[in-house]
Amino acid sequence: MSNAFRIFPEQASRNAWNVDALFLFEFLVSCFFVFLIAGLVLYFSLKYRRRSDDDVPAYTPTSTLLELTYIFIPASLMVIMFFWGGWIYIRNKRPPANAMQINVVGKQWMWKLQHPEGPREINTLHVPVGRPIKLVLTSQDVIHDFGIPDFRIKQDVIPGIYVTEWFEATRTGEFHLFCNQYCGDLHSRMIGSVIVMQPAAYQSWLEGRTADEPAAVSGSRLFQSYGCATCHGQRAPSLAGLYMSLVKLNDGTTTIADEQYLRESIVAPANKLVAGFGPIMPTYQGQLSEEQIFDLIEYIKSLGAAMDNTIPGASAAGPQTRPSTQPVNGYHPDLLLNQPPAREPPGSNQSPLQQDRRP
Amino acid sequence: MSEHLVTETSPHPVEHQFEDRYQQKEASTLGMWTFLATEVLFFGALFVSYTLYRHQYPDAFRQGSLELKWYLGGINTAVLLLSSFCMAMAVHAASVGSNSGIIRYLILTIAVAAIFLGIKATEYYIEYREQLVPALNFSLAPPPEQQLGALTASFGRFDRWLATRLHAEPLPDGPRSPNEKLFMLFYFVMTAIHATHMIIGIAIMLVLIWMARRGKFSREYHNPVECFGLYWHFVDIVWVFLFPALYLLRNP
Amino acid sequence: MAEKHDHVVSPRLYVSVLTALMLLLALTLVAAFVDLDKLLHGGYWNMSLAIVIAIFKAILIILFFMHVKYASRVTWAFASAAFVWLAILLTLTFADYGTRPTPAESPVPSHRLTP
Amino acid sequence: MSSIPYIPAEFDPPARATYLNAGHTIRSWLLTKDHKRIGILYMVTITLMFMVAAVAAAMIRINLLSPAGLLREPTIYNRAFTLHGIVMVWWFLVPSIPTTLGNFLIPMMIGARDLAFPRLNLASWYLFTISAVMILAVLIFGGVDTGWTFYTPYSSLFANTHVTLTVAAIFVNGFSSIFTGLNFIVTIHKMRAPGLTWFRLPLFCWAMYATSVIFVLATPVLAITLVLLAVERILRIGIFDPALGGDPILFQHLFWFYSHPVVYIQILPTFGVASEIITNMARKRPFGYKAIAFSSLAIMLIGFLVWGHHMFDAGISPYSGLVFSILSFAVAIPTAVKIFSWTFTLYKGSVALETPMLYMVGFMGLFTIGGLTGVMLATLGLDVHMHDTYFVVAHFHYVMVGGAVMGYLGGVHYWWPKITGKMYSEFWGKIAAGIGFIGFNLTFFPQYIMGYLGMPRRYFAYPPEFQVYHVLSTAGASILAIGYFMPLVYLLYSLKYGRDAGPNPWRSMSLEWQTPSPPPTENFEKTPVISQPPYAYDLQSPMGAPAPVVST
Ligand code: HEA
Ligand code: HEA
Ligand code: HEC
Ligand code: CUA
Ligand SMILES: [Cu+2]
Repeated sequence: MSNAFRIFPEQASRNAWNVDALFLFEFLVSCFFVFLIAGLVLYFSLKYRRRSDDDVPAYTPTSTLLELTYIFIPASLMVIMFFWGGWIYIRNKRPPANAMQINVVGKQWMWKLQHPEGPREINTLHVPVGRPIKLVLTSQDVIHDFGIPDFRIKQDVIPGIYVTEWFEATRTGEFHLFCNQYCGDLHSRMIGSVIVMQPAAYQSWLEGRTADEPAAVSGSRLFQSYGCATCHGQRAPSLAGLYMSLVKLNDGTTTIADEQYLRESIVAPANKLVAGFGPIMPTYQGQLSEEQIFDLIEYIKSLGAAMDNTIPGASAAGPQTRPSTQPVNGYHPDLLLNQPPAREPPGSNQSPLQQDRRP
Repeated sequence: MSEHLVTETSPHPVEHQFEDRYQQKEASTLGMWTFLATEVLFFGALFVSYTLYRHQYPDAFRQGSLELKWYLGGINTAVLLLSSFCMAMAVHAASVGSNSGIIRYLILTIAVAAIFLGIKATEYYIEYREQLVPALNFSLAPPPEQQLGALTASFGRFDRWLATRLHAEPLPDGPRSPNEKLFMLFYFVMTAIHATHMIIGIAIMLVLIWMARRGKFSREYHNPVECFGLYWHFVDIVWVFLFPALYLLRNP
Repeated sequence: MAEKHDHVVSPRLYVSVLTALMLLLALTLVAAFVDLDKLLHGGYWNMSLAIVIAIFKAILIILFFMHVKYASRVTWAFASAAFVWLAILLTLTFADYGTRPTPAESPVPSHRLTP
Repeated sequence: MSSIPYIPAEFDPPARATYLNAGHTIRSWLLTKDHKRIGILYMVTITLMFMVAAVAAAMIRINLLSPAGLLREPTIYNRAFTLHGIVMVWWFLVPSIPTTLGNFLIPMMIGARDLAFPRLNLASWYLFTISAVMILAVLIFGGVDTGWTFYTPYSSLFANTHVTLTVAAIFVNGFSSIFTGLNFIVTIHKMRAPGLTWFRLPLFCWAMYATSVIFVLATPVLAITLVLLAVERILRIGIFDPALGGDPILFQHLFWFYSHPVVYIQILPTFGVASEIITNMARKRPFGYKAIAFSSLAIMLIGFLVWGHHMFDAGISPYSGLVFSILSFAVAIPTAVKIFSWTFTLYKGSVALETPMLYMVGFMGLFTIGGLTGVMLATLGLDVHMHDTYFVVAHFHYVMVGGAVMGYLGGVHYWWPKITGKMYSEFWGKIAAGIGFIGFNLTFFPQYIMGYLGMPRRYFAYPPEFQVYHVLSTAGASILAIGYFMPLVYLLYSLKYGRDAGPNPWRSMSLEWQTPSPPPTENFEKTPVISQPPYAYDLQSPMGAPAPVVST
């Protein structure tokens, strides 16, 4: 981010280059058509300008061939644009597996960002260069939008839903972070910056931020203080190994215990009941802030995550299938039997970050 | 300028912009159909939203549906179909040029529509007593029976009796699910908009009756009755879809 | 273009249409209390049947009470256009909701998404 | 010698009865059922509303001169752009051509005495005026700050401005639109003069027909969506509020189901105007009459299928994103057909660059730029970057101001002699068109650049590096303001001092010109009978008769 005059934004991420290449292509196509049409119009209106008020030009028949030409050429150009643009879009929707996750809560009018290692930031995001970063975003109130122009990414941040967005910065420096969705009075103040650092510098920045405890630790404290621990493990399913496992629900369907599911289980537990349990868990809607929910989720994740091999159905299903309609065969045996599961040692001796990065 | 409807003495009042009464008639019929097309999308958007949430919260919506008195809705459907029939007869009377027939059948239509609205109002009242009205008194815990008042309580007993007789699923005891509120909201918005259409319809029918009494209609000229008939049948069709969508979500 | 005559439908027809409508209503009610989904081992049977019956009722009303059966092609077009447009709204909206990666499938690591 | 109709001005009998002198009292205007007078009523109303919205635009532009914002508070700015968007869309551009030129011309073009439902037409104007009063009341009570898109849950549960009244105003306005559209559809279907088959209809009528279908089929969805929004806001329970199980994205689906088609409500009438002016100014039949006619319908139809392109970043399913993207591209095809057809209509024509034609030349260039940037936005990967930046703002001002408003102004100039019987000053007309063109580009082209740089929309204050572009843009807006102000002056001036135009100053073949200007209340003395294809400038007619299109 520099305040210098520019006509083209910096390219500071992998994605930026992709987007710009497509933009350039469409820009050239557009120039061609604009100059073609403007040129023809001007040329015709000067060449065939009316010389006498009684001029009556002869009839020129319509040429179907010409009509087909100007249907076919734009159409085929647009097919290229469609596939190219679709490719970038889909690529943008799929964070790589080894991405580092950062949780983001938008609220009127600030961004709260949470590194798994602990540091919490407001309106500033420190990230290492050359490493894919996955953001999991949600909003505490209205719709916001997390956009970083120099990375060419942007995503609406919606209350009640977790959405993701990812980038890989390719250049150190400071870049604008904007809220792009109108969200009230200080929408234009909901801005910040992304600071991209060399990995080593990032590491030392992390180490300098010891005051913030890791999210999982805060989460475990919330787990105690909100009384979750009084039920879970006894009257309620154990949460160990829950993350990313397949959960069998009361109505016979299954679902993946991703962040969205965990969040829903906390704020609207009655919507999806685990098979074999009644609707006794109270809702925590309105009692926990979105950040606290993130903390709790990080804590639950730190209790161990189910990995691919426990979900045979999922990997074969491909991206389009909704897991909830898949055959039930990969859920946690513990949960099915409705018994306290044999816990694997909780990940307290591992850092949650490492958990996250397990291949 | 001969802008106005020509007075009663003239047998074929044709407004000045039309060439003849056929053009006038076709224009007004087409106009009515166009208007009904907007109405389809008006209600349609509601149905789309409803369907979405019903899909998202199947259980809550089913429970909400169980709270409604399906037999009252069923009776009302029959009543409304009957009123549609009466309306069709009124249009028939108009097409054979009988002003007294128009009056007779319109009054019948109004009477039947009034029965519908009466039953609907009773339902609203029961739902109010059962604390089902969002924003007014919706509560997750159904009120105890002694608080319901005689009418509502007896309907509740009848409900249970009917359910056992039909081997149907009764309304489950215990707290309502939070998303039932969403169902009830849709129920009230949709039925209230429908009822508003009926009330407007009744008002127009009163005007038509008044016109018929002054002998305005004839075998040649009765577009207003005919076009209104289209409107009334449309309101009926809306209910034909509302009824199963709201009252009959009995199976998961 | 203008058909220069008025079509008069006989009341007898109206009575039979009303009877048919009432029978369909009865069918709706009966169907609602039979758990077809369980009987036929599938989802949505009850719902689909209820919708189909409602459509039949609507068609009866439209064709006979509303005289579309005797009306011009333009009326046919307008009567159906509205439903076509409703179908557009419904289809494309649900094309979104129906293909959403489950509430958030998005956080699933991508190696799980690509087979 | 001349085969094209030409009646010298002096042949016009002076003391003729016209629709204008059919009554001079206020009452004779406010209770009129004459489509021509109602068109004038609308013209006055929307011009006033345009001024309201233009003042808001001026506030926006002045505020953005400084990175810190020149208005006292962001709340004022937010109200300014919301009001600007709402009034421009619903009280100016949507009604602009349909209710003024459409009202005035459709019956004349099809040889009818009036629209099918004159009373309904007047009722539409009253509804429109009531809604205008309502939105002005909102303005007086303190405004509304949701943006013209009313995204929930901000608009339903968070904004503490006059959202409910605004929504009610738009609801009433919507019914006015629906009734106008209904009237046009029935009129075009049922009131055509003998011999006027569908393929002899002027292309303006085809465009208005397609527009009317959108009015009728899209507006009710907006109406019910706004009702739901108002319910949620008043009762504080959520249909769209996630905290209660609602879905905020559903609102966007319903809103854009209306609001994308509405952009074609805004542009299709301009396409119609362009078809009339360009054929007349080139004295040619259109290059591909049927292609132009059917492309209007195609744009209307496909236009209903693309709304999701406003929601690419809103959390919709990527797969439906793909579908909406390809459909959005599809809509560019019929549009391309139109643009190229007009271009080739000029080929070997006899082109007169009068003021209306200058507006059309400007329109073709600017709309093409706007449309092509729309195609960029419809490209999934690019929209992710450009969504909700000034790139979008630039796109839609190019199509709406450079496209639709230019078309409206061109149309007003072209038919001004017919409407008023007076000729405006061609000299000032050309100058104003040129100033408008320059000012427009200076205002909105910089917005493309800063949009791609990342400048977000609806920002009261912004990082300083964007200032250069904002200053340029404001400078442009000042020039543009002159370009808009001038026609107001010389057109009004011509009312009193302009020379008599005569029935057919452009020597057009189309029906509305084959009757005196201003026309009599009944439009035509006798119902005309049409025996020729439209725009048949090349057909020799016996003795250059005054009205070759009409035979009686
Ligand atoms: C008159 C109004 C109008 C018109 C006609 C259009 C026309 C189009 N618009 Fe636009 N649009 C708006 C008004 C309009 N738009 C408004 C108001 C918004 C913002 C709403 C808001 O958020 O506030 C918007 C926003 C908008 C977006 C969302 C941006 C975002 O918020 O992220 C998109 C995305 O796809 C888009 C696309 C298009 C497309 C593809 C067309 C097409 O119809 C254009 C087709 C025309 C051409 C393509 C030019 C002619 C063709 C040729 C010369 C042939 C050669 C062509 C090719 C090779 C491609 N528009
Ligand atoms: C029909 C549609 C229409 C029209 C004609 C216009 C016309 C103009 N618009 Fe508008 N605009 C919209 C529709 C339209 N707009 C919409 C839908 C939005 C989105 C709103 C939202 O986000 O919700 C928008 C938003 C919008 C923005 C973005 C605000 C933001 O996102 O923060 C801007 C910024 O420049 C702008 C500017 C202008 C200008 C300069 C004109 C000019 O063409 C107007 C020319 C007139 C004048 C310039 C004023 C008259 C002159 C004077 C009073 C003299 C003094 C003037 C100066 C010193 C400058 N408009
Ligand atoms: C009154 C007991 C109770 C309390 C207190 C409670 N829960 Fe639960 N919880 C349950 C029961 C019972 C279930 C299983 C039924 C269901 O899905 O709602 C459950 C399910 C869950 C699930 C989904 C588990 C799975 O296997 O899919 C999560 C996650 C969860 N709870 C988190 C929490 C958190 C976090 C808290 C505290 C903030 C908490 N719970 C407090 C009883 C409780
Ligand atoms: Cu948050 Cu704009
Ligand atoms: Cu659009």
